[in-house]
Amino acid sequence: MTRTEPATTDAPRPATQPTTGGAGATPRPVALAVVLLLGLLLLPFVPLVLASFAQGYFYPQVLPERWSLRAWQVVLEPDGATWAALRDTVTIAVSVAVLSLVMAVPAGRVLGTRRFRGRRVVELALLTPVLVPAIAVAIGLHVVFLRLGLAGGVPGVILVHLVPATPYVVLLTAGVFANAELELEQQARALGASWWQAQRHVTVRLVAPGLAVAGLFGFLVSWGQYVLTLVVGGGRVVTLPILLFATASGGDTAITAATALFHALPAVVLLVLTSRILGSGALTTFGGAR
Amino acid sequence: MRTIPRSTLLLLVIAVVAAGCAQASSAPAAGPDPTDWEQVRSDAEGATLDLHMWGGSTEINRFVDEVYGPRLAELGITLRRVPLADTADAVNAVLAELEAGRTTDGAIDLIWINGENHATMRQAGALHTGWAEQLPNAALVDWEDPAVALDAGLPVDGAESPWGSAQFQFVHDTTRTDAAELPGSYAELATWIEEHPGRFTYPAPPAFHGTRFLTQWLYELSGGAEAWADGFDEDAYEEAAAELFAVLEELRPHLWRGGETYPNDIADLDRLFANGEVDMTFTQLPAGIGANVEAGTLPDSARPFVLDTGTIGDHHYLGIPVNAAEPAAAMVLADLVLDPELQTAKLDPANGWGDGLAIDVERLADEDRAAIDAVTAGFGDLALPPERLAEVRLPDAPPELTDALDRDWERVVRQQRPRS
Amino acid sequence: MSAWWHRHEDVRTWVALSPALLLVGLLFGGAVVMAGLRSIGLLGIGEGGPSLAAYRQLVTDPGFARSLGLTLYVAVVSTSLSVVLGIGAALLLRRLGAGRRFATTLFQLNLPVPHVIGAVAILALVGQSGLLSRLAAQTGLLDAPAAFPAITFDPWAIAVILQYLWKEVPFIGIVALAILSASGDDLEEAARTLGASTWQRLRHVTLPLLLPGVLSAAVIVFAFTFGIFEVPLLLGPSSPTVLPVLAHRRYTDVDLAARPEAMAISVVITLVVVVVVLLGAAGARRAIRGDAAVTEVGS
Amino acid sequence: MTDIHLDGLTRRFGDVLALDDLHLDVAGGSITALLGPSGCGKTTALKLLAGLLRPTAGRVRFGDRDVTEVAAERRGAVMVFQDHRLFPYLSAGDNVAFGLRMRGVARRERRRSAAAALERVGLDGLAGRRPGELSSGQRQRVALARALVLEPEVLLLDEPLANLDAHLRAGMRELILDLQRDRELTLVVVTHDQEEAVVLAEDIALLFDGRLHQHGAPRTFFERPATARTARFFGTTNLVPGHRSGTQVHTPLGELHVPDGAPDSAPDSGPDGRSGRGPDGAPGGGAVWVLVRPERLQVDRGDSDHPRVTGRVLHSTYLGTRTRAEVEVAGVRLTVDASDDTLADAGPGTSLTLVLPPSALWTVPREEDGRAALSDPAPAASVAGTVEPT
Repeated sequence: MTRTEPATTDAPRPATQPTTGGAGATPRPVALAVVLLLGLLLLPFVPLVLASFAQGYFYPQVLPERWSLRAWQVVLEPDGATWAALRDTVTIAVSVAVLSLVMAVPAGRVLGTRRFRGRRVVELALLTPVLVPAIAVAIGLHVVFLRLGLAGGVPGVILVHLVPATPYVVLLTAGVFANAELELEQQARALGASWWQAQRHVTVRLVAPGLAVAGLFGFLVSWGQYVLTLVVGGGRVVTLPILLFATASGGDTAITAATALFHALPAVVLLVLTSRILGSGALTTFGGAR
Repeated sequence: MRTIPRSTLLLLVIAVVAAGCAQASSAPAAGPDPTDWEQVRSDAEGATLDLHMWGGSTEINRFVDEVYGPRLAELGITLRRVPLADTADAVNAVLAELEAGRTTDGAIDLIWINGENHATMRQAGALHTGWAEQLPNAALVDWEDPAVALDAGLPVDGAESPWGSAQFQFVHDTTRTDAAELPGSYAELATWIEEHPGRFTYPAPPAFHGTRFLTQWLYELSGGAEAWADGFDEDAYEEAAAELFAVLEELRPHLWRGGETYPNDIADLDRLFANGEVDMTFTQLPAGIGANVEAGTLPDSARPFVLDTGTIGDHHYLGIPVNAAEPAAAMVLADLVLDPELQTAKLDPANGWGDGLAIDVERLADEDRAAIDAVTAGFGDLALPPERLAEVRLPDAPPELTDALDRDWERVVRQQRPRS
Repeated sequence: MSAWWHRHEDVRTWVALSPALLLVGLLFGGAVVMAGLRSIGLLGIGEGGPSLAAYRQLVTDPGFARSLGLTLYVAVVSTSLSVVLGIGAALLLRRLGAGRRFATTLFQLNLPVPHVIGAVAILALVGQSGLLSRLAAQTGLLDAPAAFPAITFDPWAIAVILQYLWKEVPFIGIVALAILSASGDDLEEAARTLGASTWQRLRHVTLPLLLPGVLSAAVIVFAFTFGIFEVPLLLGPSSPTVLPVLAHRRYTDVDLAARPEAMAISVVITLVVVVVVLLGAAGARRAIRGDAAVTEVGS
Repeated sequence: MTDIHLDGLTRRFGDVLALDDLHLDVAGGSITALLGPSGCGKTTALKLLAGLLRPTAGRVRFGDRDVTEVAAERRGAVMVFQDHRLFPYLSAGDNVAFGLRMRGVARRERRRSAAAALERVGLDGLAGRRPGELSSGQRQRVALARALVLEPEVLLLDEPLANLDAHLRAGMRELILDLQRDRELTLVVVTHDQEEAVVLAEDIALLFDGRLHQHGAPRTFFERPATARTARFFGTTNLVPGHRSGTQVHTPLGELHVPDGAPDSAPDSGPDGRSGRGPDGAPGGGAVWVLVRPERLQVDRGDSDHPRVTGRVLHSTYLGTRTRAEVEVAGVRLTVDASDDTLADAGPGTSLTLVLPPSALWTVPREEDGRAALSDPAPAASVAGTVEPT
């Protein structure tokens, strides 16, 4: 599939929408509808926050009758399960981001800048693992991983997270290279730079922000992964999603809610930071991080 | 798409072949010998012990980490507790390892296990046998007691060592259901359900509490637990099950959500109960619901009760997979948990758990017995008196029975198809 | 060596692609092939020879048919609603003047949040004793949890669909916003001066422009909603359940004989997704032929 | 034939005043160019005409009809954009037929009209192509056909020649002029290129910094610019500082006789008489620039009785169709062009005598700031803050 890339126009654009009346003018119904929309999307976080600060938060309490920090104390307990899970989750997610980038940079550069026979097939081959459900991959790979001694350990989980992460990072990287003005590399060579110098001083600087987003994407794919970790990790690799599921099966809603929020927060913070740095255009990529 | 590069196909073939070659062929190693306990202790030193256990209860998790962890550390063993959403996941993991030819150095050293999971692993030859009775502390266990020696009717054969005991109890809320109108038998429960439409449900089997709830009902319909004392009888089952599922079908519309859906596990049921969606839930802890009330997952006004016709009491165990990487360390922990001091700590809901004893009080020194009595005295009305529990205790059913119940329930209740 | 290397661009191309392709080929391809082989009784422990018993079992099992039906229903309904609401949300956000950037950031806040969390949150919101039910009780609208519509664990999987919408509407919306901000305003202006009314602009400019990108996004949404395991597990009906949950149930069934069936289900899941992806890719390619050509000629 | 009247048209974007109080009348059936450097407000003006922007103040009238509040789609003015804006998902033919489809014209009729329109712009046979399969020039012509097929009263072209190669530009220009001869439509063209404005338009409105600077026939801008800025924009390179008294101007080159540039002597000033002399073109005495175009300076052959000056050639350049020399006369640098061979021998250091025909001279006011001849007169407003859609 082709992602629609924003067309580049050199024409300066007005700061405001030419089709709307004036700068910053929003019709009231539109503003209300937007507030409603955002309210609905953010609403599910409300019971989580309430429950995480409550003790004995039973129907029909809307606001807790007994506020309590117990759940957060348990979740944030030093040397507790949450921090251990966070450490494992971050270790795995960072490894996945880095490794997938290492594989994605050469492949993405080729896909983004060259036309060759078999390109469509390669693109399709890369897209399929992104889309085929994790449960199918997990079940199929589990026995192979067991035989290779990779099941039940962090390396195996990293490897299996690479299956959905790498193709997406490759496709994103291809977009980054396709949009970068790599002709500047030739310009640098013409100005006397060696191949390595051209890479270092020109190419890297051109693609670095895009690659950072691609890597972040790989990070997020791994961050939320449940089934692959469950099956391949065999329960022994306890990432935050695994911990959250185990906690949810225990029925302590306060701790479940606090764990869920603890798990969601880093991803949301990363998103907001990135949107600050890169502008909202780059964020389409987050769509696949699930 | 028609031209898949031949190289891609080649890669797939390589992948499959590579996986096949890696298959190990060594036979399972014989386990350590617990009669030479010194040797076991020294083998265990420096090990990292992977204990796989249901991890849904923060309190139990914490108890394991904070009570056993330091004690094992003193013995040079690092405890790594692996939380499971379902014990079957671990059973399955061991079986998958064995299927893949991984007969040594497996991921799991010790599993918290009983009932069907025990039966499954035994059937597959996936547990070390013959070690449990040889543990030093095994002397404190009454191995003559069928409730210990038989796990769901299946002889334990030293393949698992008891950790604690439990007994099924119902829980009601005194603000909603008066103690006077509580049912004393399943027959009365059925009436109660009809009179309180939408206020009762049970976890869907094979969830532990759901299966046990139905097993007890089947007992009552088939003339009591004694009917199954000699093992599973196909015809007797057919007769009783026909009656049971007919009753369930009749009651279906009076269940929560019209019997269209059931809670996944006891945690779901507790939540429904706590929020007032249903009027009953269950517990397994002899020390009652003190820990739940403390954590705020059940209301203060909740109280346990049992049926006069009896509820099943059983033990839960620790088992060592045949391919465990650290069987010696596993034995050390299985022995440690039987230590009277630690058994007492586990019984006390103040420590977060409230689990029943696995050891025989008669075999204890006086001071240990006094400590236990002190804990029991402090249960209050959030637990039933031990005598009351003992009075109605029934043995667990043979695994064939629970298997058959699970299978039939799936078919008849869930899929609405006739029992085959 | 070096000269040879520089002369053969095709070799360099494939060498550059090989790490990623090897990974995908070995792991993903391996997974699919393994599942396929084991579904027909090869490579597992079993009665030996290859057999289609697992598939025969599936075909004759009405439970499987119902699961497949439920899974398709959930995926199709979630995808269609996500597309409609996502486009609507994008059109709405686009009309914002001041605060548009802020609103867009809030709009996509859910995107990186893992599905498990979404499921837990939706349950706490729309369960029969969830926050909405409690609000209804506090305001005197309802008097008991049972009076609140049962949309969790329900046969119509409404809570599951709600959870998908919660996550996928922003996804489709962001994709649509990206397309529109690239050329939407310009083309709509052009259409205006050619006499297109508001409605005609939506029908003849905005929607056709969105079609290829949103179609691609919709294929992604379909694949995800068809294949997610954790959300229906936490929110969905237990019988019939969706295929991924059924596959996992069979896979973790203590009866090892159920494993080929689990493999067969996962093969079915893979096939359905691949077919939908291919159809979607073909559709998107048709829809964007002009678009793709722009980049070709332009570059 | 639709006249267009712009009455005090003003548009702000936030703090930026993109178009400031534009008064302009465009005769029905004429071609008017809105000319100016980028950011001058010309495209804003065009979009206000098209109805794609609402004015902050002012009115737009088409004939007697006040269309200020009329939506773009009902205004009857079609705009052709600089960047074509073809619908990428439609073939060329369907692009052309788009407007007809919006009007509910039947498919068969649409096809026929679109084919005819494509033929008119020389693209017969390409109806089936997607925009991506067309060259830039072809796309521009499709965009034009797409507008023409609607037979609009008012056609608005935004930089119609800007993105085209030299040979395509000529063809496109011919096409536009041809269309204009055929139909009686009123054409407004936006351009930043004075040459383009001159060859296309009968009437030019020059905008600087959101304001109308000068309005008139193309000749005026070359021969009778109102200000030094206009002159410079139109490529007049010789600006000689001087002081006027009556018809005499005192310059470093000597006393020159320059007829007073009173409104009546400036041919074809704007219809409303506002801009004949530009905003600061007060007639009478004071500091002035004397303007003379390089091609109007003649090398003295001794057969003229016009004033002459002698200087030293700094250097000369052969430019193919003409030769250009830089000559220093009394401390002033003059540029002179000759299309014949009179400059052929003018090597550096050569002495050269130039004739200044009075008809070639023109004065514009000069602010008393003593700037060097070629420096830019102080702009009327700061350009920096101007934001303008192009």
